[in-house]
Amino acid sequence: MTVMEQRGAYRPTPPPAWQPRTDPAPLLPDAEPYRVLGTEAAAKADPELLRRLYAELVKGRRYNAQATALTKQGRLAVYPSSTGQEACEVAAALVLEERDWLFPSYRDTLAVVARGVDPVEALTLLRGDWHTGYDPYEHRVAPLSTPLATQLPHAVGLAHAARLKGDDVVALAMVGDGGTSEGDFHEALNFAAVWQAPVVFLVQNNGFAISVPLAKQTAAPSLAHKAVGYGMPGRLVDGNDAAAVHEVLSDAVRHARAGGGPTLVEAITYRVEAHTNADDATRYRGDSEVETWKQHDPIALLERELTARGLLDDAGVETVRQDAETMAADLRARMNQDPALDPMDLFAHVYAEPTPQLLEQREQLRAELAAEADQEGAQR
Amino acid sequence: MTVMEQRGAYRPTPPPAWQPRTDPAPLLPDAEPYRVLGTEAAAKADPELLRRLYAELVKGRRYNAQATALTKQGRLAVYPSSTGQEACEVAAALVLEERDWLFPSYRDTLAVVARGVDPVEALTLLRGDWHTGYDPYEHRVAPLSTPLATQLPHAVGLAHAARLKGDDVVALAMVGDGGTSEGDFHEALNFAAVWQAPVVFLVQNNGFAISVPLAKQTAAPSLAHKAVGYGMPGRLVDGNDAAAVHEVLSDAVRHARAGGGPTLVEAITYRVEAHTNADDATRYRGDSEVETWKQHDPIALLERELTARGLLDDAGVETVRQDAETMAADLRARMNQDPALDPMDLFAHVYAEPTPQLLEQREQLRAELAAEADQEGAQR
Amino acid sequence: MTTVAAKPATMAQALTRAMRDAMAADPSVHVMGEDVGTLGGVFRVTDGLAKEFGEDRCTDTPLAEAGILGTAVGMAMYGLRPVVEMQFDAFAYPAFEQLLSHVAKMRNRTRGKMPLPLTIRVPYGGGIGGVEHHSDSSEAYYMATPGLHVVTPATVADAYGLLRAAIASDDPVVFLEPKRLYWSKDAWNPEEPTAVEPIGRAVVRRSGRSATLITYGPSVPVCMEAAEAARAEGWDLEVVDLRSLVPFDDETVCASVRRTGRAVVVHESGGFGGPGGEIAARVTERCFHHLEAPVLRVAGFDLPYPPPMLERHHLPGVDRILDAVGRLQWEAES
Amino acid sequence: MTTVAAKPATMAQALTRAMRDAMAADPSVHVMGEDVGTLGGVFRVTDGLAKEFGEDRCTDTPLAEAGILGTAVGMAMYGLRPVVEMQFDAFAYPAFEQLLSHVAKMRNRTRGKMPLPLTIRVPYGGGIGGVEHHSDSSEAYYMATPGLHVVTPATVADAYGLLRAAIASDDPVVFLEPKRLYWSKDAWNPEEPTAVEPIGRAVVRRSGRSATLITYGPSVPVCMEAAEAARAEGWDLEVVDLRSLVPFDDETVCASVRRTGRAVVVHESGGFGGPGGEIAARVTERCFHHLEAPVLRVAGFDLPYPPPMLERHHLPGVDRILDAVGRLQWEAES
Ligand SMILES: Cc1ncc(C[n+]2csc(CCOP(=O)(O)OP(=O)(O)O)c2C)c(N)n1
Ligand SMILES: Cc1ncc(C[n+]2csc(CCOP(=O)(O)OP(=O)(O)O)c2C)c(N)n1
Ligand SMILES: [Mg+2]
Ligand SMILES: [Mg+2]
Repeated sequence: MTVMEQRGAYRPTPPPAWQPRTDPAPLLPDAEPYRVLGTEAAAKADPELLRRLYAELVKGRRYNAQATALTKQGRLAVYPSSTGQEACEVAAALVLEERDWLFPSYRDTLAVVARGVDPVEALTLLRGDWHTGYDPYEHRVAPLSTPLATQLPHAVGLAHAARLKGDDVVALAMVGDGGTSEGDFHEALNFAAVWQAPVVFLVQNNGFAISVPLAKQTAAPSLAHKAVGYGMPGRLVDGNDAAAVHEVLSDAVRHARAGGGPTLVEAITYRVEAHTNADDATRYRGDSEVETWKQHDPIALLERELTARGLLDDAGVETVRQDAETMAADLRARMNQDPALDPMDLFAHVYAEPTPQLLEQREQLRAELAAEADQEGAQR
Repeated sequence: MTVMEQRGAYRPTPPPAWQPRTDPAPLLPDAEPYRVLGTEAAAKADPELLRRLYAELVKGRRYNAQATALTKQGRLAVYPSSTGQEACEVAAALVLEERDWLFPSYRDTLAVVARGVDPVEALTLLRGDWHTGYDPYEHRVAPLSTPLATQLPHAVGLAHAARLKGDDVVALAMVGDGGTSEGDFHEALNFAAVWQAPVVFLVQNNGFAISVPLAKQTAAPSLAHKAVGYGMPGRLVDGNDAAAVHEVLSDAVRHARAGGGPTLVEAITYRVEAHTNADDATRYRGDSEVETWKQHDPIALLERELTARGLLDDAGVETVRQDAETMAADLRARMNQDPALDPMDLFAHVYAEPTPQLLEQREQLRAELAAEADQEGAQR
Repeated sequence: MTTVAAKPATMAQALTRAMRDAMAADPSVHVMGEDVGTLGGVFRVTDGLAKEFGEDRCTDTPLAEAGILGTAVGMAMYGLRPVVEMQFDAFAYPAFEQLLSHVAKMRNRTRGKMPLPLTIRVPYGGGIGGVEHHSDSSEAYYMATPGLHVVTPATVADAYGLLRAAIASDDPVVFLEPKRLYWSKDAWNPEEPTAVEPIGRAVVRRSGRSATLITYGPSVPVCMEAAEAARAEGWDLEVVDLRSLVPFDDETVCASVRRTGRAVVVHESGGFGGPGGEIAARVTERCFHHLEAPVLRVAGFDLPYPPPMLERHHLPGVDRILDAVGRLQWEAES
Repeated sequence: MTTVAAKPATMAQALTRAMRDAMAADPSVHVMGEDVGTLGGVFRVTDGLAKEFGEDRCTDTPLAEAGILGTAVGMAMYGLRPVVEMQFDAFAYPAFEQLLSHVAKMRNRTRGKMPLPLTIRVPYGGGIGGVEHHSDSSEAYYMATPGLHVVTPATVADAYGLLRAAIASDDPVVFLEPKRLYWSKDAWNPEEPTAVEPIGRAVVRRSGRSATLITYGPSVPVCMEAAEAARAEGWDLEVVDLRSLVPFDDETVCASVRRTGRAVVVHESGGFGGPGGEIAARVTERCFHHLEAPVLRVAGFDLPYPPPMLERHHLPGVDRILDAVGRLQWEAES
């Protein structure tokens, strides 16, 4: 039986015999976002996992701070920080197996790094020496996607292709609340459901698309409610609760891997910093809202849990902090080196073989650079 | 208070205080498509309305047959028949007030004609003498839209504009089951819900997008279930039950006019004929399915009801039939006349004023036509 | 074993055969689009493929062009070679963001790590009596997008050979199929089309000494006809069929123009901002001192594609081509 | 009453002022797009409009470009004059189907009954150190689409005057705003910009006798600089700023070229299939016998827009322009 045939042979039937294709009830998200930390469910959480999450969260926040600092020093063109959203970023990377694929949105550098991509290569795009700085096949991480939601159909196609080839691969695709308004979001989710592709869609609802608040983006009860319209389950999770995000995403990945098809997960979180270093968030939101959310900080939440259960003491906190500092120092040092750049690279990867026209243009640039070098030499 | 302010000032709140923006329960469609004919609800239906619907249905079917016949005679380039779907076509036109707007999809010539557009002008596009054959402002009918789902955002924008101007206008937009997969469908419904625009979306689910059956188009419980993901009510209706479609659409129009925002209505129906006269439906579906649906014919359903209630006798049927024949004869006669065509029209409506380049091109064509005429004259 | 005719007679059949042979030779080739499976496409170009290779290899997609191209990108990322059908030229527009921002750029963005071996088949052009949005000539958009190959056959043999090459290419190829030639049988190359035709080479369809007609796709037969008709006027016209708009074969084109000293570019697409501007400009840059007259253009008018009953006034025909040839300043000759 | 500076100094401020004045003069003018309201746009070009005219007149839309343009079409159908902002050039691509199939064609489709008075503002071009998808020059796509006007200012005064004209136009206008000139102050026209500038007229920015530089938008200041530098080489260059790509001002351009006998087209957009081909071709068609050399083009390379650290190699600069001028076969002079 082919993948396509598995979908069954549904045909429209006249209304007397009408019945929904699938029972909508199980597809609807719960009324409340799923939470683990601070609830009874926390007791069942794996201590090792919680400790790992904690270390990654702290490192992630430090990475964000370091990257933002690098923009001030002119070492990065721009940086969209995910501070406050580290639980989503880290969990998204950690729930995947080696063979799985991650499809990040432009804000998801943390997830990319948590998946194993070199922290400097992950910043190439934002430093400006090239576009995608890493080999997508090395860690199975698609390029950070700037055009919003356009990476979602890629994730669906890749997952579908893997399934066609009989490979046991899941794709996890990330998108923001704003990105859910794009047509590509709709088309991707629909294809995924029709093909029963092994994809997990993670929407980080951080309340804003640059300056535009959620109320101007959607009138839906929740973004997770969109799932029912595609015939896939929608799940709502507290996006600042790393244990909860990890559990919900793990379930969805397992479901997809088992052939159960896609899931839409909405994580409720908050963008604590401005859209990017270049943005001024005071133009569109007040401090008190930010303060409220800081009371629900993902690192603090997890730290509280770990401390209460005796899984973390001051020394443990300090070790984690130190590790993060080491990472930051290394990042700083490496980012302070100028990248080696070859302008001839411009022509190298437009096509497998440069066209005759590009060869001409390459020679033109080569001659110009030689002339420039001569002039500089002469001036010395 | 401005229209925009009416949306309220929803801000994301941390999960402990999380609550859905709207209660999803009332947005979900009923499990069964709504029906009137053959149920107790039929007794409450207005006899005049039922008779009017009946007459329009019969006329509509005759129109479809006549138009298809005209393709065989080369008088139409192509015709997508809506036979079997007349209940939706007619009801969509009849629920609107004069001041309202209809946004038809390419298959909806019947709705356009039922709204009052000249039957020949409605066929201009398909005859090929021009594109849109009618003045959209005369009956407030947007051009028949060939690129699928692209007319939906237009309906939203127009309805929103009317509301901004304080006008009491509703827009009703039609789309097929296939069209719901397009990104424009998604974006239009989202804008409509966020703006609370007075729009009604009517999806005619006729089981196929050309050859592609619904099962390859969506995995949703129903297309009406998509509504909840936008925060608008979804309604499911038996699309072959003219009284039911009329009632559900009327409710939605009333709701929109009262400021209640948009509704998504899915009408379950069936395309009894091939996609167009040029299509061969036997390549993708069997006769038995078509036969099943013919047992649930919109005209027969309504006729049964009217007859049972003594609202229609043989003479009444005959009168309606005669009226339809008169319409068809008139259509035939007028369509058999060649339209008057002026090639110079090509340049008339590209811009308000032709560009200098178009003026040059117009002169070129004028000269060519003159030369052609000379030559023809010389040959005589 | 095969449900496809062994000896293709029409361009449509040659295209079907090209996909069939590619699918048989390489299991990573997948065909996808609206109605391409059970129906075999609205032009029947994918006829029989789903039957022979199964629905997983020739797939009816949901009705969403950005979704089709976007998922095809993902499939290509995983090593497949998707062959995507856009049902009509104008219905490729919803997929333009995927095309411009991803398909054309992915190799470049990833420094060559993630090439996208994708073929995008687009039936294009008019002359078939189609209603609005069914007859656009959209090649200018594709040509202006670096990273895409843009190919268009004018003969049955090229339809086969170029489509095989497109599918085999490691780069994305926009494969423009002239709708009105789908049912054309080859007048000048009737043998069974089994040769792969490398992308990027123009061909001289007819040799001549007086002037060069530079053309492609649906206008090639029109130019051949014009060249025949021109004999009566004493002109011996050369016809160059570009076949590939990107990469552009400057060599073949310029060799011809240098020989003849005069050229007219002919295409159906609108003139302003259309392919002819590029072609005329680059020929002039390269052959200026060989030119007896400016390179002229015969193109569609600068307007939305006209309704069926008026399209003949829009499309470049033999007379309009001969008029242009007549304006190539022959007085300089004497 | 006004929150906008009375005397605009930068191009961005002139654009703001143009919208403000248009909104004050005509209640049917509505501004819409992503972040245009509370934030005033990512380039602050709509700064203060929501405050002055309310959210119903200057509206933050959901994040969906086809939806933005599509709903604007509907609003225009009902008699409003929407001014749509696309946040960056590459983010207009999702709206291309609406643009190509409806915006450009609606007047034509309805025989003039349903014109669409729409302005689509698109910040375009590079030179601002933007990451990928933030620096595209997409004008070739718009030029190849009959039914659209395509306008782009290069000075503060034109930014005001042309945007007023665009908003007042009964036809859709794609209004291309050169990103890197947003913060430019006018060197040669500093007075308060309150004059409406009719669409369709090029202007000679600098008179000269040796050769004509034909350019527009972000390349105008570069050409002015090149013209200054050329004096050292003994060339007296004329600079024509097209301002309007559609309609094209053949008269002004050709008058200049006939005077100088030599021309170089300069733009940042990729060369192949870019605007320069059309411009060079039409100038050559019209001025062939006045030309001492082929019309040359200096353009961006034929590649996806490069990353920030390499963009200077891609962008046409003074040296590359002077090189081209040097290749205009001056030996013929003597
Ligand atoms: C197609 C597209 N349109 C517009 C933009 C410009 N833009 C960049 S980020 C952004 C807001 C994104 O909001 P959201 O999806 O919620 O993600 P977040 O920034 O909150 O992570 C916008 C409009 C873009 N990158 N792509
Ligand atoms: C954007 C776009 N893509 C493709 C097409 C070609 N096409 C015309 S009708 C059709 C099927 C439409 O199916 P559906 O929406 O269910 O409407 P129905 O034909 O059943 O009325 C297709 C694919 C089109 N018109 N527009
Ligand atoms: Mg967000
Ligand atoms: Mg249908």
